[in-house]
Amino acid sequence: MTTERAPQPTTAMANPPVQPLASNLLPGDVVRASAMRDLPAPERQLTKVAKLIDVSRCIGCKACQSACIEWNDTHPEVEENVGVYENPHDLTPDMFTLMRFTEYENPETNEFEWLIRKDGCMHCEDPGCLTACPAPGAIVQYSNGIVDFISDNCIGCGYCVAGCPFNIPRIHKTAHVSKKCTLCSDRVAVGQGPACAKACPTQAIVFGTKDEMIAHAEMRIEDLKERGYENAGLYDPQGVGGTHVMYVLHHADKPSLYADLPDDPKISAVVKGWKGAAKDVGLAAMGLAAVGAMAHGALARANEVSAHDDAEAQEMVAHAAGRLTVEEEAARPPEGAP
Amino acid sequence: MTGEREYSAPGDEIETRKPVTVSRYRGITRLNHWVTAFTMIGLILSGMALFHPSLYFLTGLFGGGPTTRWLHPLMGILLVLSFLLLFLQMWRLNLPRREDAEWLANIKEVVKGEEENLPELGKYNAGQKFVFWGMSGLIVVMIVTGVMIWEQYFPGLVSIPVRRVAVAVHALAAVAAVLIFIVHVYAAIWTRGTIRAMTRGTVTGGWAYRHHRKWLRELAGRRKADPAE
Amino acid sequence: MNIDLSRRSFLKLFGAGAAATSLGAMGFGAAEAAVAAHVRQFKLATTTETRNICTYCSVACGIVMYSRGDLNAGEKAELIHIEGDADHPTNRGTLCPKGAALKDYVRAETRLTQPRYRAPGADRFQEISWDEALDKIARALKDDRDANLIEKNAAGTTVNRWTSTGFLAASATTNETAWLTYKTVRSMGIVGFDNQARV
Amino acid sequence: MTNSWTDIKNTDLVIVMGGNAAEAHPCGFKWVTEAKQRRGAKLIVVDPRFTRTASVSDYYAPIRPGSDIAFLMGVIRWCIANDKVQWDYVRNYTNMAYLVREEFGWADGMFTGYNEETRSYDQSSWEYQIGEDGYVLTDETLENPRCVWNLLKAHVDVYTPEFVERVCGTPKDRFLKICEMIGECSSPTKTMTSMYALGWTQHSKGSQNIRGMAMLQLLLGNIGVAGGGMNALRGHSNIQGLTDVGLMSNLIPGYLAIPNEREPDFETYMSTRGNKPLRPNQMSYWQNYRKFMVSFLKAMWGPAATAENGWGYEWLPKLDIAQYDGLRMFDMMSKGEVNVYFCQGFNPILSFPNRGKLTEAFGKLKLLVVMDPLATETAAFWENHGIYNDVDPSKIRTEVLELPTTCFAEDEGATVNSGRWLQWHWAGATPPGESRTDVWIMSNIFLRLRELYRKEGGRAPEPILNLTWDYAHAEEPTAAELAMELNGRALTDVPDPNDPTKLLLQAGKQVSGFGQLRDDGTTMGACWIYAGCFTEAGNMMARRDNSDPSGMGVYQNWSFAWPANRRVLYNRASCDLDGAPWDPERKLIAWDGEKWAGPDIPDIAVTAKPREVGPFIMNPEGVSRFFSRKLMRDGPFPTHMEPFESPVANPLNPEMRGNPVARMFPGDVAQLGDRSEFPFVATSYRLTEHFHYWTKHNKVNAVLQPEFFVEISEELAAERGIRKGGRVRVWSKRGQVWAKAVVTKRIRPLICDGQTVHVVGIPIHWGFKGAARKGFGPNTLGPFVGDANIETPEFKAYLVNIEPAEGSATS
Repeated sequence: MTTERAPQPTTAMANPPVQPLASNLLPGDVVRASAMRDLPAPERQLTKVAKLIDVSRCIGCKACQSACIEWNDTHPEVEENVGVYENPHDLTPDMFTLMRFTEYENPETNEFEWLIRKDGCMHCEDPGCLTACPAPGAIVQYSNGIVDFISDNCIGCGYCVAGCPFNIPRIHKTAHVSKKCTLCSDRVAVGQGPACAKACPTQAIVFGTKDEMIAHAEMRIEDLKERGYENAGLYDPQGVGGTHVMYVLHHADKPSLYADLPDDPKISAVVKGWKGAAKDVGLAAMGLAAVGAMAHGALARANEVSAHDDAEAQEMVAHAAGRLTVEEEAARPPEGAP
Repeated sequence: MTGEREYSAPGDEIETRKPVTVSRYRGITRLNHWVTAFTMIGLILSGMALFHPSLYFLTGLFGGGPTTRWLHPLMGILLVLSFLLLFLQMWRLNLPRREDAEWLANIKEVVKGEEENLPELGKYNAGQKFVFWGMSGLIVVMIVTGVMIWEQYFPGLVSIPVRRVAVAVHALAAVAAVLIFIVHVYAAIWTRGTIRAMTRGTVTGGWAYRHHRKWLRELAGRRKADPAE
Repeated sequence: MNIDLSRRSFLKLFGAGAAATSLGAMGFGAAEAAVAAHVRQFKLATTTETRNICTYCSVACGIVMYSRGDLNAGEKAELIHIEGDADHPTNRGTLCPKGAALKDYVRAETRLTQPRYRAPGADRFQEISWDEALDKIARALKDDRDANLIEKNAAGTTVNRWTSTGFLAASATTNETAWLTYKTVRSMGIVGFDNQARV
Repeated sequence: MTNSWTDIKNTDLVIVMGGNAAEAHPCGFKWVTEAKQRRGAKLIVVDPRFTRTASVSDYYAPIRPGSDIAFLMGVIRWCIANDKVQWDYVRNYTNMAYLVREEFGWADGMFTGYNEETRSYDQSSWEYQIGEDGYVLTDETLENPRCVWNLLKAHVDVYTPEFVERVCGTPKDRFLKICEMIGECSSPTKTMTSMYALGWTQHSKGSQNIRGMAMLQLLLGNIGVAGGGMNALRGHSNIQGLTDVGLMSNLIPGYLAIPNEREPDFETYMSTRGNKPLRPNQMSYWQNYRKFMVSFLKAMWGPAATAENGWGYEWLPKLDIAQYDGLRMFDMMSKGEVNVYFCQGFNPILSFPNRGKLTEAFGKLKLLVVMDPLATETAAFWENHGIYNDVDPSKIRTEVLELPTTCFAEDEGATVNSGRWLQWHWAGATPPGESRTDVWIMSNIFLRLRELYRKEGGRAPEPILNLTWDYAHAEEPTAAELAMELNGRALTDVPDPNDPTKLLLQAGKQVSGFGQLRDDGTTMGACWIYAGCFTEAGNMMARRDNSDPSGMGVYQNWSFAWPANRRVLYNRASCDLDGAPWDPERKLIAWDGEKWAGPDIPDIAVTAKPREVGPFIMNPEGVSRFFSRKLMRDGPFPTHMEPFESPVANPLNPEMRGNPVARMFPGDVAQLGDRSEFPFVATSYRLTEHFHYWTKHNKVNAVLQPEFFVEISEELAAERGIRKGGRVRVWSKRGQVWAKAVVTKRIRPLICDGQTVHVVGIPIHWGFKGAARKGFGPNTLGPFVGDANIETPEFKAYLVNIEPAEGSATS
C-alpha cells in the first residue's frame, strides 16, 4: 500500500529493481489518446525522453532484437535464410525492432559502406498511428513522449498501419491487436530505460532525456565530421513534430540510404484529411441529411395517392381489357385531347 | 410482343382488380431486399463506429470493438452478395430512359409532390435509378477498398500509400452511401404507399398510376394478353 | 452524440472500472495498480537476483539472473530473465545477441535432463540411471587402463602413459571444475587430453 | 590478452586483423568505440570480408585468407624503411642488439636445418652467440651483421608493397595507407592495439601470424603500455582458465610442462628448467619453477608426495611425442587405437575438421561418454539425419552415454576472461531434471574407479589411490574448496627465509601469492599463477568494487587477475629506462625513486632498480624477442607460407606446400585438393548472432540467424549462376554441404599473382540438433591440418568449389 513511487528514468544503464515499486507512468500522464478528443489536461508534465540510435556506432549485432524478444516475451518464428542478414525478414507482431542492412558504394569517396539501421517505432511527437486509430484509447501518448499501444483497447483494424509514416505497426495474426515497440513503457514506468538500449554492446543505442540525447548526438556528429562525414547529422524529423527515437546518421542529407528511412516523414495528407475535418464534414453531412429528411417529412406535405389516382388506375386496368398493349395505350392520344 | 416486358419485372402483375392492387416485388425479392437492408444498417452502424470517435459507442451493439472489426467486413461480403442478387433482378429496369431526363428537369415538382406534369414512368423513376446505380457503384468501391484495408485476411495486399487512399475512399464512399441510403429511406416514407411494396409486396393501383404509370399500364395490358401469367 | 470524456470515464476506459470510484477508500496502490495495468506489469518485481558471468565468450560480461524462488533459501529457483550487470566494468550492463538471450539457452527445449544410453547398433537412446551410467564408465575405464596403460617404456622408464582413453574438456566450465577434472584425468595417466582452445 | 578489455579505451589506433571483434566479442568491442569517442582513436580492419567490424572502421583493406604474414612483414619493412620505430623501446627492451649464431640463415622461404623426412627443423643454429661469461653477446651499435636488427632487416626486405599486393591481393595504396596509420604509433605517446582471434590462429602457421604482429608491436613500443599490447580475444568463457589450469595434453597448471619420457626423474626434469639469466641482473622468473612444480605435486598427491619419491613425479604420465592433442587423438581413433573417449561440454563432430573422418573415428570407439547440458551432434553421431548426418546406426557399434550436466546458471565458481580476470559467479537456478554438475560427475567416476582399484587391484594404482580427496563431501567438492586448492596453502608452518624465528605462514593458511610457495613440500598450490585468488582475506575473485580511481580502466579491486592481480602484462615496459611513463597521461606504474608504484601492480619486483632489471622478467634475457630462438618450430622469424590448399604458389619457394613443419598426418595428404579442381578459397567464421554450436539450441538466436548459408561476391555469383537466397552445393576434397547463398558486395574478388581469387565465406553454427534449421558446418570441408606449434586446424584458408543446387534433395 505504501510502495515507493518509482523515479523517472534518465538512462538505460542501470540494473532493474526487484523490490516492488509503484509505477510512475500513469493514465494521468496521457496527453493524447486515439479517438478521444477533449482529453483532460494532464496533472503533470513528465520530462521528455528519447532513445538515440547512433548508426555510426552500430555493429548490426542484433543484441537489440534479442533483448527485445526476451524482455517482451515475444516468440518470433524461425524463418529461412533468403540471402540477406535481416532476420526475421521484416518487423512482425513478435519482433518490434529489426536491424536493416544496406550495402552502399559511396560515389563521392568510392568507398564501400555497410549501413546498418535499427528499425522500429520512432515514437513521433505527432503520431500518425494515433491519428488514424479509430479505437478510443488504443493508442496513447504519454507526456514523456512515449507512444504506446494499449492492447485491451485495440480492435486490430490496422488503421495505425496506414497512419504510420514509418511502416512500423504490425497486426498480430491470432491476437488481432497491433504491436510495436513500447519504448519499454513497463521499464520506463519503474525508472528504467528500454531493454535494447541497455543491451546495445557499443552503446549505439542510448536513452535519456530528449535534451540530453540531442546534446549527445551533437558530440557524436562533431566526431563524425572530424572523421570526414561532412553531412553527419541528427534525424529528428520535424514533419512529425520530432521523434522520441532519433538517429545519428553519417549521411543525414540522405536518410533514405538507410534502408528507406523516410527523407521527410509526415503524416500522409490523405490520412490527415480522412481523419481530420473530413470526418466531421462527413458526419455533419449525414446528420444534416437525416435531419433534413425529418424536417421535410414534418413540414412538407407527404406525397400521397389521391382518390383520383385510384380511379384512374381502376379505369386503366379495366380499359386494358380492350387488348391494348401498353404501347398502344401510350400511343393513344389522351382522352379529351383535340 | 405479349411475352415481352419493357417496364416490368417477372412477377409484377395486377393482383386484384377491385380495388386495383399491383404486385411489385415477389417474396424472394423482398427477402433479398431486407437482407440487404439490414446488412446495410449493420454496416452503417459498425462503420460509423469506426468512422468517428463520437460514434465508437455503437460497437457496443456488436459486442465490442474487436467484434465490430471482424464483423463489419463479413457483413460487407454479405451485402455484396445480397446486393448482387438484387442488382441482377433490377438492373435492366434501372437503365436510364429518355423520360428520366424530363423527370429530373422537373425535380422541383417531384419534391413538392406535384406529379401531374411529369412524364409517365416505368417501374422506377430517375431518383430510384440514382439510388440504385449510386449504391451499386459505391458498393463496388467499398468492397474493393474494403478488401484493400482488410487487415485480417489481406494485410499486405496493397502498399501503405494505396492503403491510405483506400481507407479515405472507403470512408468517403460510405458517407455517400449513407446519404443515398437516407434519400432512399426517406423517399420511401415520404412517398406514401411505397413501403408496402417491400413489406406486402403490393402497391395500390393509385400508387402505381401516380408514380409508375407506364409500369401499371404494361401490367394491365399484359394481364389481358396472358391470363395464365 | 459526442462523448464528453471526463477523467472518470477516461480512467474507466483504462480498465480501472469500479476500482477508480473507491480510489479514496483503497488508497494509493491497489487502485493505481489497476489503473496502471495497461503499462505492462513490471515482471522483475519480487524476483531473486543472482550475479553471474556470461557463459559464452571470454569477454565475460557480468549478468544478473532473475529467478522466481531463492536457491539460498532452499527454494526451487526458476530463471525468468537475464540481463547485463550495469555494475560490471567490462560490459556495463550491455550484452550481445547471445548474452541477451541466455535465458533461452538455460531453458532450451534440447537441454538434457536424464542420463541416456545408446547400445551398439541401436538407433535410439534409452534412459538409464546415474548409478548404472557411472558404474559402466568406471568399469570401462578400469578395464581399458588395466589393458592398455603403458607403465614403462622400452628404456624401462616409468611413463604411466594411457593413450587408449582420451578426454576433451569443456571450456565453459569453471576453474574449479577444470581443476577437479585435471586431477582425476591426470591421476589416471590420460595424455589424450585437450580443450577447446584450438577450435 | 596482455592487456584487458577495459584498457582498450586508452588506445589511439585499433587494428583488427585475424579477428572480427565487433561480431565475435561485441561487448568487448565497446571499448573500441569508447577509444574512438574518448581519444579520437582510429580503427583499421584487414579482413577477406567487409565484416561488421569493418562497417564501423575508419579504414578497411581486403586480404587473401592465409597471407597475413606477408602483410605484417610488409608493414615491418615499411616502418623500418621510414624510421617509424620507437627507438628507445627497441634498443632497451628487445633483443635487437643480440648476436645470432653465424650458422643461422634463411633461403627459399626456409630456415637453416630443415629435415624433409621428419618434417622438422634442426634448431641448433637458431640461437644467440653466448659469451664466455654465459651471457649473450650484443652489439649496441647495431652494426654487426649478425645482430637481430640486421637479420630482421634482411629478412623482411622481400616484403615490398608490390610483393604484399601480389601475395595478399591488398591494393598497394590501401596497404600503404595502413602503414602510415600504423607508423604514427611509433611515437612514445601514441599506441596501437592489436585485437585478433581465430582468424590468425586457425592456420597451419597461426602462431607465426601472431608473432608477426607481436614483432610489429615491439617495433612501435606498444607491448606493456596502456592501450597497446597483443590482445587475443579468445573464445569460450573459460578457455583461458582451462589452459591456465593445464587441461591440455602437455601441460601442468600454470604453464608448467608435463614431462617427456626422456626425463625419467624429477631432477632430470628440473635440470632443463633452471632458466639461468642470459643477461646480468635479470630476474628470469622461471627460476622459481621448482617451487611451483613441487607445490603442484603436493596438491595432487598430498602426504604421498615426498622428497624421497620426487614428490610423486613418477606418477605423472610422461609423453613420448610432443602432445596427444585433439587432432592426433582423432587420427589414432580412426585407426582403432582409442577405446574410450570423453567429451565434456565439447562437440567435436562439428568443431574439428574433416567431419567424415571424425564420424568414422567415433564409430571405432568402444565407449563414448558425452557430458553436456545440451543434446549435441557428437552424442548423436550415430543417428541418421538424412543428408545432414548420413550414417547407418546399425553399423555403428560404439556405446554412448549421454550425461546431462548443469550450466553456468546452476553452478558456482570462477571463469577467466581474455584479460585474465578470474570472476566468480553464483548459482541462481535449479538444474533441470536429473542434470548434475561436472564436479559431481567427475567425482563419482573417480570415486568408483578408485573403489575398483581398491577392491580389485590393477595396473599402477598408486596415482589413483594416493590422489588427495579431502573434501567435506567426497561426491561433490564445493567450488570454494577447489578454488582454495588452486590458490594454495601451507601444509606445515612455513618459516620466514629471512628470519627463521618468524613464521611466514602458519600451517593450513592460504598463501597470499606465489611468492609464498615453497619447493620443500611445505606448501601446496595447484596453479601457481592463481595464487592470491583465494587468500586468508577471502575469495578475491568475488570482489565487486568497480571503482577505477586512475580512470585507466584498471579496476584493481574487481575480481582478481592473474598473475598477482596484474592487469597489464609487461607494464614495466610502459616506462622509459629511468622508470618514467612514456606517456604521463597513461601511467600504469612509475619508479618513484625507491619503488615501482601506480594504478597497476608492477610487472617487476617493486624494488628492482630501473636500468638494472629488464621489463620482460619471464625471459632469461629480461628483454623481448624479435628473434624467437628455438621457441617456434617453424622459425625464429615469421616467413610467408601458403595454406596447404592455396590458389597460388608461394613466390618465395613454389615447391613448398603449406608450412613445411605443420602437423599433417600421412593419411590426410591424399585428402588435400588443388586449385584445378577446387578453384575458390574458403574461409570459415563465426557470426555475431550465434555462439559456436550452442545457440542454435536457443530459439531467440535461431530466429536471428535461422539457416546455414555461405557468402560469395556478386562476381562469383554471376560467374556460377548463383542467385541471392538460392541454394548452392559447396564441396572440397573431403566432403560437401548444401547452403543458402548470400550474395554480397562485402566480399570482392582479389587479384593475387595476376589471377582472380574468389573467396567463399562459410559461417559455422549449424548442425542437426537444436532450434535452428538443420544445416552443416564448414568442418565437413576443412582439411585435417594443424598449426606447427599449437595444432589449430587450418579452418581459415582452404579450397572449395561451388555450384547452384536449386531443387536438390534436402533430406
